[in-house]
Amino acid sequence: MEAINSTETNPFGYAEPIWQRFTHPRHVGEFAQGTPGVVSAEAGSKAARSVLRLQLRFEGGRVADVRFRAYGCPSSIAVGAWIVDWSLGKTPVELAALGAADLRKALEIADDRAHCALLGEDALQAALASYAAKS
Amino acid sequence: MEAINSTETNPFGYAEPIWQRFTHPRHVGEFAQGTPGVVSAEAGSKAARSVLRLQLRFEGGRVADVRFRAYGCPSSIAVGAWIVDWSLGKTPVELAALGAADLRKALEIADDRAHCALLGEDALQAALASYAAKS
Amino acid sequence: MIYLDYAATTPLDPRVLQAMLPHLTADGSFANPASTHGPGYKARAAVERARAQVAALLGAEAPEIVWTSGATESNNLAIKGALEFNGGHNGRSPHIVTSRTEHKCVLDTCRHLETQGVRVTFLRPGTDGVVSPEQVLEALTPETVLVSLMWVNNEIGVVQEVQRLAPLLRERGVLFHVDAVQAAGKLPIDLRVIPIDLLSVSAHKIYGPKGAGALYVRKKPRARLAPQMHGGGHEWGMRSGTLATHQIAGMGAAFEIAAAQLQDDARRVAGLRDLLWQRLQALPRILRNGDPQRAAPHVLNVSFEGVEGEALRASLPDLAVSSGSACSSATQEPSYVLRALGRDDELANASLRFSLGRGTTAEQIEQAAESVIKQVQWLRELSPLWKP
Amino acid sequence: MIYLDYAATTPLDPRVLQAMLPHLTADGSFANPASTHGPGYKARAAVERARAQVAALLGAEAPEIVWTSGATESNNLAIKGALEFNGGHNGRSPHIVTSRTEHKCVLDTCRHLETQGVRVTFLRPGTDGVVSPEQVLEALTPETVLVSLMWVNNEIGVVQEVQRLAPLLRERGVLFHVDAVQAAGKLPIDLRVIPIDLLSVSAHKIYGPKGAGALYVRKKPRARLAPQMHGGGHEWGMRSGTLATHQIAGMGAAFEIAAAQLQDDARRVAGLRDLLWQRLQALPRILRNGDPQRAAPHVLNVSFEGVEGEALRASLPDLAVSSGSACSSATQEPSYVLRALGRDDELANASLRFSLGRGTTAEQIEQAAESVIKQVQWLRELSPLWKP
Ligand SMILES: Cc1ncc(COP(=O)(O)O)c(C=O)c1O
Ligand SMILES: Cc1ncc(COP(=O)(O)O)c(C=O)c1O
Repeated sequence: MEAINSTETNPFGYAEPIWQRFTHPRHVGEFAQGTPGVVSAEAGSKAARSVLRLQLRFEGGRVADVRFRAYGCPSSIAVGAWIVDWSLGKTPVELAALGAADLRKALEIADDRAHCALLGEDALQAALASYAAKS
Repeated sequence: MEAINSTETNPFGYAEPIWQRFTHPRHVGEFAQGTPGVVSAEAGSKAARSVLRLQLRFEGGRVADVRFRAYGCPSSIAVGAWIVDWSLGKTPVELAALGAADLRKALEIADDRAHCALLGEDALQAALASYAAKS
Repeated sequence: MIYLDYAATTPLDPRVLQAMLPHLTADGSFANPASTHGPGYKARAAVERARAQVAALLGAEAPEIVWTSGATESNNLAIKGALEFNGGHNGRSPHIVTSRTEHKCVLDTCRHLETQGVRVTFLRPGTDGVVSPEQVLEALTPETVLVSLMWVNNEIGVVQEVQRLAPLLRERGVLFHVDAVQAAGKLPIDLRVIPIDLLSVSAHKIYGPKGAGALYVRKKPRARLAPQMHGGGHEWGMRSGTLATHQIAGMGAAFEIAAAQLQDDARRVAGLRDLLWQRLQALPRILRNGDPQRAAPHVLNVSFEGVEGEALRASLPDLAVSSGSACSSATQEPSYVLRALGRDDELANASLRFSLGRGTTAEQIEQAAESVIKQVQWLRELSPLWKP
Repeated sequence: MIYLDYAATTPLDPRVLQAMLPHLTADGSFANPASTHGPGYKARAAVERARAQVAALLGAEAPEIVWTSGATESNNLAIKGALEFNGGHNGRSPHIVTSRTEHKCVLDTCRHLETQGVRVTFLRPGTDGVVSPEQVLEALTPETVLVSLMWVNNEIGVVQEVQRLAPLLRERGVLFHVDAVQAAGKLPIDLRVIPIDLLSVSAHKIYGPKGAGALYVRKKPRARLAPQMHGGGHEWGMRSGTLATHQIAGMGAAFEIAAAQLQDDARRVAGLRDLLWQRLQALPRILRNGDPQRAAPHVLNVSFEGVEGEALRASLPDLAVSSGSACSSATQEPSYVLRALGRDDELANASLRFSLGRGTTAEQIEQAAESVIKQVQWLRELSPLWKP
């Protein structure tokens, strides 16, 4: 799905990876209620103007499918989109290795947007905690 | 004699009569030493940056020929040129009637240059006094 | 790219460029208008012609127009100049009345004066964006030297009641400065009948060049100012510095054109603004900012519930619109104007100011509305918080 | 008409106009450089490109360049801004050292500050127009916040010893502001090696647009200023107001061209200036103003004994020259610069400043010399006082 269909390519000067994920996010949405193997987690707050919700569907100890929703600035939306994409096929141990620093590197997130990377780390850690609690 | 030969006509916005007299003064100079019937007079000062010297040559109670020299702004030069021109053929009585107000009117001299008209009046009065003293 | 940011700045009217070009070539009239030679006098004549043109749009006399580098300077000069000249004679702190929804250059000037001991009352407008004349009168004290209010707000387009207020201030002997940057060329202004003392205008909001402005300084009764730019004593000693002939000539042309087209421009642009608002009704939960009954023709400011502001703007890369004024949007803080109207941070941030102008077409409006609707829907869909 | 008033203002270089035009059309880059949308970013890029161009001519870093509406504003900002920020911390009156031959906008700013309690020493240059560094050092007191001296005098073209003075002031911890309006593009300037803190330049003296200027504000060590124009916080908070993209782009182009042509321009123009002086030798009793050993390439100032100044100028309607600066000649008072050099009123008044530029040709110089010789001879002949 192409969310933003523009003839202007990134006039705002966002880092390319952020712009790509923001304009072309995949796996937006959520799984149908009761889908087996799904863990959900949310991080952030409305007051802080960024909320990220991740859903990871595990199958045989690996992420088989993903969904996300995000409310926030383009960087936080891109973080959500990147995480779910990256998660596909990964084991919980592999997922646990991802930190804010990796997100900042992967998406070229600037210092003043470091909180967007933290948001991603928080959401993923929460999902893993939920997975651990379930299994 | 054309003193100022310009393709630009009065770009400074001087009143036309002033510009005309300033750029095309007649009777500049003085009579040869010892010319009979000549009265000379000077008004103004170097410090005040305007000096006007008039020479009127009387013949039969009338001005027969004239000369002037002036140092000063264009208005005071124009005043000198105008007075000598105007004087030609006049009697002392007629000359005596000319005041600064007439000069200002004739040459369209603005308020801030009123002193140039006074300079003219002074010079002419001095010339008449000298004429009176002689005759 | 659809440009809907005419309140931030406008392109030159091609006729304005034609008026500027003769001063931009070596065989043209490029001399310094202060020079006392032929070319200088010619440049001076162009400056004076433009002064008359600017005065004409405002119902002013030419010698009441003082050139500046833009309305930021005009506002600084009006407020600081009036205070410096008129303030603090009785040993008490002089006092200014203004509002919280003024342009940054008025607010920051007033805040600077506060650090110098001036007392400032920043009135809060109603939720409709209007500052009532009664509010202003109540705020006056015996020390009040100046009231500074804008005619039309640049973010929400609300037209303030300066016409009703002006005579009330005149009666009370208080100087009245009006920032008319967004009013000039959009609403009729006649300073022969409205007793405003000082009025700021800018060229680049009405198809003139950026970097050219003026301050109207009333002659009868005479408004007195201390100059803020010292130098050769240009502009009757009120503003020194070499006059930029081409800029001034352009501003004059822009004002003359604005005067000729004012009614037609206003009618057409207001129609397009209404069309845009109508189309946006396809979206639920949107709010129009500023009283629609007191709206200048060219501005429509809308808050969109459920979307984050930066994402909203970033999702519309083909649309040149702004959130807040050009000056404040760089910092990406939520608009202080919308905050002053009582909007919360989130809504204040999730707002777009559409501002329309001579180049705006119905087709552009339809396209813009479509994009905005689509993107707001998309961002809402993306949000984990949105509940339709 | 022969234009020999390049020190008052210059025509645009055609390449400068080409750099401005893209910002002056509706399909061009006309947006507000402060706007955070595509067109805004494009305009901003043009502004930053120009900033680098201006910095390059001065040996500065781009972020050290603050845009202003001209050097009058730059000088006001430098002096008032430095005093407001740095002055009066110890409860004693702060002190400024400047000279009597500065441009009006420096003198008037200093005089204004005097009314605010600042102490100002106005140094008198020697009869050659030069203010010696030793004079400056002697005038310093523990309260001295700022020394403000021009690099090249606009009336007589004398090059001041700012290069020698700068390190001496740096050693003593005194801020140094230089008005380089008549030096930029005429003499090499390298702020990497000369420790000047604040430096004013203007576009329209070097074939850029009128109404565009800049203030160099050193970053290392950092020169601090209080802003004088309050508003949206543009230019790192030092100067608010919408940036005039076309003006700035034009200034950038002018500075880049000046850098490329500096040596050639200077050599050619100095040659023509020398030719003019040589031709004028046909007249007895003329005096050159300002030390010829310290002369900028483009200015020749001559006093003519025995003629009255206004008449002299009026008798040369085909020659655009000035007496004194454009700012002061409107009032037709004898040049305060020449008076400061010790010329009496009469001689100060009977002076012409010939200033030459890129458009000046040898033929024009021959013609100009011929006219001047003829008219001076004529006015001397007309005078009752002249004794050859
Ligand atoms: C209401 C208002 N006042 C003042 C200004 C400042 O004008 P300028 O851009 O000419 O400095 C603007 C625009 O920026 C404005 O919209
Ligand atoms: C030496 C000097 N300083 C300052 C200025 C003022 O510059 P501007 O015309 O850009 O205000 C000028 C010219 O007018 C000048 O020659």
